[in-house]
Amino acid sequence: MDKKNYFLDEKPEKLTYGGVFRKIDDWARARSLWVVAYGTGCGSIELRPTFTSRFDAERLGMRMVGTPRQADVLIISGYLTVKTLKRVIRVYEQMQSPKYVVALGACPINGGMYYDSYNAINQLDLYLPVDVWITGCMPRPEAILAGFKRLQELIDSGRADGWKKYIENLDWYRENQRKIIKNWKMPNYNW
Amino acid sequence: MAFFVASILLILIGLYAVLVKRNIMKIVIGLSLMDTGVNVLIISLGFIRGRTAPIVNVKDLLVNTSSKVVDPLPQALVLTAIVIGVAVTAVALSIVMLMYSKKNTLEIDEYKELKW
Amino acid sequence: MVNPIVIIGITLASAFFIGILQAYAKVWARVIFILTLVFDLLASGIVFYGFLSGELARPISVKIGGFPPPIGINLLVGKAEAAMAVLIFSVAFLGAIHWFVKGLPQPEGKAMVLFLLLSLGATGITFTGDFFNLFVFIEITSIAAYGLVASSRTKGALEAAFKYMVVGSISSTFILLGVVFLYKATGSLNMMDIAGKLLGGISSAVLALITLLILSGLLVELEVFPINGWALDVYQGADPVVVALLAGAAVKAFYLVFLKTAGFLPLSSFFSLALIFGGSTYLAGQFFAWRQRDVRRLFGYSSVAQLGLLILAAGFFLNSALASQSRLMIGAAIVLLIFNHSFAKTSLFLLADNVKGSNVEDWAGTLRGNPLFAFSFTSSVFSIAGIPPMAGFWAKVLLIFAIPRQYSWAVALILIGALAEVVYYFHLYRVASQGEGKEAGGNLFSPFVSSLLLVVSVPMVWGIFSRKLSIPLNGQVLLLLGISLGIYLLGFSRPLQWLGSLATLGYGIYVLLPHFKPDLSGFFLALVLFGGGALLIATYPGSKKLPSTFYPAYLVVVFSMAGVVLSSTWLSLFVFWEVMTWSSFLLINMGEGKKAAWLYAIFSAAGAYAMLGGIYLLPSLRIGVGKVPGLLPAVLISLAFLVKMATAPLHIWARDAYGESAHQFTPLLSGIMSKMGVFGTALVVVYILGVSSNPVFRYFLGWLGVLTAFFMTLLAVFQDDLKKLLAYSSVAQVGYILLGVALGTPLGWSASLYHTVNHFFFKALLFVAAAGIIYRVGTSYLPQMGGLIRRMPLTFFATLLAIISLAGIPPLSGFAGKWLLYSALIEKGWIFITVVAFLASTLAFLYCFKILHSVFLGQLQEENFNVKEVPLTVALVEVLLLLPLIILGAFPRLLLDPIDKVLSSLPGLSPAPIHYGRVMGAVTKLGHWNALFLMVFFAGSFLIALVFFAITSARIRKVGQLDVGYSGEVPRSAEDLHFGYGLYEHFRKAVGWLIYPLVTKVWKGIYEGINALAEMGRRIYTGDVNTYAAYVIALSIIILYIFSGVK
Amino acid sequence: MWSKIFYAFLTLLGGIAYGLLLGGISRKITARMQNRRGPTVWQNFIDLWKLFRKKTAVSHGVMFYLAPMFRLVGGAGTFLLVPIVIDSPYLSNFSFGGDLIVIMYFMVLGCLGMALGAAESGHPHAPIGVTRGLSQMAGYELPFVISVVVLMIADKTATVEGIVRAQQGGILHWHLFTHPFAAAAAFISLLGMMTSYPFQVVLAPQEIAVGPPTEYSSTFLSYMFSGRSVFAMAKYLLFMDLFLGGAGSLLEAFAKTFLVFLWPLFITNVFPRFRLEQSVRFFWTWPTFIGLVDLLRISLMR
Repeated sequence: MDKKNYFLDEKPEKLTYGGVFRKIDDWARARSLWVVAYGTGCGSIELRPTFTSRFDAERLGMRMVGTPRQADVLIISGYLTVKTLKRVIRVYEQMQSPKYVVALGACPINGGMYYDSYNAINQLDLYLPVDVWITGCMPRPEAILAGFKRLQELIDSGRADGWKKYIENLDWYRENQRKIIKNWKMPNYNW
Repeated sequence: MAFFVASILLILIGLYAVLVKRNIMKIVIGLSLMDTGVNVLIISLGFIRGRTAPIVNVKDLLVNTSSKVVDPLPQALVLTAIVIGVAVTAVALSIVMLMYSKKNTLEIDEYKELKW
Repeated sequence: MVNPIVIIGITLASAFFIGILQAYAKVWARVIFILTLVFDLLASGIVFYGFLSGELARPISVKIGGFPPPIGINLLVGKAEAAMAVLIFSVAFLGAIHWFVKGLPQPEGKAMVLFLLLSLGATGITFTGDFFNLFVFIEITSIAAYGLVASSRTKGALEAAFKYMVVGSISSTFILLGVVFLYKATGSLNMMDIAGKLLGGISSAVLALITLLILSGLLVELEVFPINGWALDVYQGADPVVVALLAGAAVKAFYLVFLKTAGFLPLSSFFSLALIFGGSTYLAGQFFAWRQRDVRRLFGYSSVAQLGLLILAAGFFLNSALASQSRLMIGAAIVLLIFNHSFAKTSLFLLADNVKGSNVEDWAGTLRGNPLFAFSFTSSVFSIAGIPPMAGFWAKVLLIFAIPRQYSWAVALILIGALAEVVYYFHLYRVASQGEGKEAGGNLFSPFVSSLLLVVSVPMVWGIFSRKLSIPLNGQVLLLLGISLGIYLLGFSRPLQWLGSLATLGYGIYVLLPHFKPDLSGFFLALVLFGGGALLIATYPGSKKLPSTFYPAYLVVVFSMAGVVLSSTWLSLFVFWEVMTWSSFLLINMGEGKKAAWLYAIFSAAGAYAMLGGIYLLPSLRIGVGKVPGLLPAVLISLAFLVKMATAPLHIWARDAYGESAHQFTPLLSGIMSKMGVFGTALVVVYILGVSSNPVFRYFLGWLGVLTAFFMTLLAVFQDDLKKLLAYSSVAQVGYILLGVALGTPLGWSASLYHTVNHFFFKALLFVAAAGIIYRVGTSYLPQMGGLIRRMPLTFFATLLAIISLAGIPPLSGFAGKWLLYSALIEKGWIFITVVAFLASTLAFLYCFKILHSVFLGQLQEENFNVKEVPLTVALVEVLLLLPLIILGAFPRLLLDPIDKVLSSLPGLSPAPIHYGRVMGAVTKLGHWNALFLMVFFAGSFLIALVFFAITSARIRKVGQLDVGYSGEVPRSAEDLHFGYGLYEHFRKAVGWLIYPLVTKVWKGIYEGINALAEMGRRIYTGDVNTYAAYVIALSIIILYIFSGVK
Repeated sequence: MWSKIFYAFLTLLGGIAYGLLLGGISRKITARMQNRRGPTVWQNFIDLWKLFRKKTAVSHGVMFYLAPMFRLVGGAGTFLLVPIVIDSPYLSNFSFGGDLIVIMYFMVLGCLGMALGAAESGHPHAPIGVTRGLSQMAGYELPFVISVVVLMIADKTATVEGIVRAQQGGILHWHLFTHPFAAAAAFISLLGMMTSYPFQVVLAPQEIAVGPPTEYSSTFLSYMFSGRSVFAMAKYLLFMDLFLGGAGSLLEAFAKTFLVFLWPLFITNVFPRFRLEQSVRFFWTWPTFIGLVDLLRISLMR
């Protein structure tokens, strides 16, 4: 026996979206958004007030979870570097579908004030399917809540399907990712 | 009585040497002294005042011998004991010789390796 | 018929000739030397045979020099004297052979002459009927001995010879004085004559004084404490052959004289003299040896102790106030002791000659790969330590049971000394048997022959003495034991041995079939035989690495357990118990444990000797109801069983013995052998304590049981070695069983017996699985395993079921025991014990998880990638053992009904008060429990849930073992991710103080305290001639003052 | 018999639902105490549905796969073994299956299964959480056992029905009042059982994610979720039966379990957290001493 079973080297299957319960599913998914507690950048400082007493995101049915396995939402909270991108990809791929990505602040959109840094990722949706962009540097908790409200609407209406696109276009995403991450050192497919 | 006292004195002197002296040769001499003391004691035990030596070569000793001579048995015993004593002393001295050849000393303190 | 004088004459003559011949024809000198010894041996043998066959009815009296006995010197040869001569010449012959093989000391002619003279002197001492002649022979012996000791001419030898000579001279001075005074007092030197005159009534006070003079000379030669320093020096310094001849033969001749002379003393003063000197010499020898690091001196201490025992026995033997039956028994014991000690010591000293270096540590590994050496050493050590089947065992038993009740302190003394003996002998044994195999010298003929003599004598001795003591040893079991030993002959091929063992066990089951009755013995017999058989199957893998004695020893353990449970008297139980203990000792010693087997030996021996003491105190040897006064016998007897159950605070042997014994043996040790303790305790409770009487003692036992369970569980939680963890767990579970037995109610007993069987199933399964795992993985250290479920699914499943059973979680069989036990406890009202028991069983979950997690779950480590499922035989046994777990889980009555029958066969007990209903299941006054329902419910709803899940679940993908959420990182290796080390470190912070090794420290303290005392004690042997001489003088004066009765 | 099974099934669903609802209520109350609005009381239902209907899941092996079933069945079994309304043919469920001792051991089955599954995931947080949970269990089991033994000795029965019957005849016959010390010990150990603050270090979301179920996702998690809520219900019911005089009707059962439910909730919201060794030490001292008072009383009065 070899080391093969360290990682499952198998491409994720395409997922169908439908079924009898689709309406209820979407309704429930929208109202039960579990956010993976993972701060990629400076913006995660804004998440604390968002989730605690002052702004109380829990009233939207959201809560933080400590493990990607149980999470629905990945928040990219600020600028991404090559180093973080790798981690972000792995976290995202370890989340179970349906899953959503919310990009926080200017940096994921165009690099923000670090646009010319050798190490910053300028455009996130080349690498991960983003469902909601929240602009600002940094967006205040109110803005974040508004963004989540928007995400809920999208899910409710069945339009937040970044997770589907990601699997469908996995090769394209991978190609982009590998351009940035020179030493990949990850399994081909993260589970 | 004098024999008794003398023999016991001899034994005690020998014993003193064995118990106190730190020189191997002196200990062996002590043993020899003890041996002699015991021999004298045995002889004196068999001695009966007024009787003669149990050598039956005189005519008048042939009759009624047992009332005229001293007890012959202790003498016979002592004869054997003397021989044994000589043998022991010989063996002892040879052992002492060998010991001296090993360590070049006769001090008993040097021969205390086997203990406990 | 050979005239005894011929022996002496020929020997003397050839000694003379050798002295002359060796200068001219060395070879002829040697030939004459050996021929003389052979002749002597044959001649004395013929005389002895004459006495045995009845051809000679009366002692031979040989007159010398033509004078009839009272006046002339005569030899007086009876049965004892002839036997002694045979003994002396056999030892001399063996020693001579050894000398020839290894090379004689130079100059060899002198050595041969002295050697002949020494054996001649010893024979003369034995034969002579005349006191002065005795003195002469003593001197011949002594001078020859001084010379022989010095003959190797090393520093030590010379020093020893000198000391010997000084002390010996003083002693012979005493003897000579005594002889002469004797002559003066009685007018005779003939022993028979004096004895006759004594009867005629000569003033006894003076005679006693004189005799004491002779005796104090003899006591020097008999090496009594504290005037035996010279002897130890001789044993340490002299040529082993000489030592063998001295310790094995010459001293025994002195002992015979001692016996003869003792009759001249008033009875009471001889009796107390023998008891005081015998006892103190015995104890001093046994305990001083603890600190001894020089092996030959160690043997010396042991010899001294054995002589002490002989002197002690002599005190009883010559005590005419004792019943003649007991005196006969003691006489037999003395004969056995002499025989046993002579040959065993000869063998040991000659073996010591084969080992380079004199320290205990130099013996390391000598038993490995040297079968002859191992055989000789083992049988000799077993003989001396009085371990069955050797003759020394019967000597001890005979001696003890012949001692009348008012001297029970002497019995205690003998047993304590025997225990001390086990401590140092088995320390040596353990050092010798472990470590790297080491080349020992090849000069093994003589030790082998002498130990062969010991072994060959075994069947005869057993035959005679088991009848003499009227111990009904089960013949079938003995036969099976014999067959088991025969398995050794198949040692050239392990598979054949394995198959042979299985066949033997099958035959054993067939033979013992009539004993499977619904009573306590039948119950345990079934457990022993079927359990032992099942576990035997799993021993095959890896058995090639085991010595070929493994299978015989294994079978002996099994069949001796059968013997234990089938015993009808306590003494036969003891015999089989000892066989079981020591054969299992051998098995444990086959593991890699450093101290395990030694500790096991000490504790087992302590228990066994306590049991022997307890049996000694019993009014009747039969196992049956009878009034037993006092608690002491029960306490003493149960000590042995508590040791075997490893009940705290007697548990400290268990961890290492279980953990480090051969993996193939541990299941038997834990699953069945510990249950022998249960069996024994059950016997004690039913037949000695009484089920309903002695509530305080039983309450105490209950606390012992539950505290054992609690603390051992706690220790298991923090244990990182798989087998040691299981060991603690096993001990803890047996603690529960003890608790149930202590309850003494039908419900409690029912719980205990149920748990006994069930514990066998799951713990044997766990140990078998552990053996398989260790066989495959190569370590038993838990943090190095993990993730093996991916490689050993069957073993995981089996272990899981066993663990669920162990934890007592309902649908499996383990819960029944728990439920019964708690019901019994609450019914009895032992509240506090109940609470602790509950808590302990909760703690058990901690280590249960630890086993499963550390071995099977978590990450599979890289070095275990190529691990395969356990071998087929192991897997087979796993399946065999897990089936009952499930079946009993649903139908506990399959076991509870037979248990009810067993209970109703016992006096004072009745079937457990459980009523069985269809809906409520088992109902007691207290509660109810429906096993079948729970099983069906659990299995059914589990299946339903599973099916529902399979239908409704999301798309499930089985991922790789490193595909875990790891903060976005990619784990580099399985090692990084596995949490195996220090699993319960946080818990240790909370309760760590509870597992402070107090008990271990106390035992260690006791051991070290005794060591310190022994160290202090043995300092009296200063090695200084003056001191030794002073001791002799002082002691003689004391003896003369105290025992003569002269004021 | 089939009707009994059917009713048991219904009760089980009811139990799960009530458990989920109580969970929602507790989230709501906690939020209110923190000056927030909080989610709706139905939030747990929504979460459960979402998890149940997720699209993908990962499995780490057989034991991992089976563990949620263990958890659910273990919880459900415990729940069904405890009579809700005694003497009611249906609402006493399967209490004929065993007495209090059986229940106490059956409780472990689900936990054990879950622990094994979690451990198979190979995530280090899982065994950390499990060992913490087990250690804490060793802690709170002592006071709990003391009080249970007190009750069993006092009522001379080990069946839950028997204990409930012994409390009939007015509120003052409740064991809460007849054996106040035992009850206090048991209720303190209930805090440990529910892993509420200050004994919450087992799950410790901030350090070890959520402890044992770190790797569980989707449908697996939904099973665990429901198993957990029914298990909590079983504990509430058990405490109701042991100390609050049981229930004569379904309504009473609702009310009394709600009372039991409030106790850990009130504590959990106002306390910080013990480290594990602190909580074990705490359990083995204060509640144990308190329980021992009644144990001594019982043993002296007997």
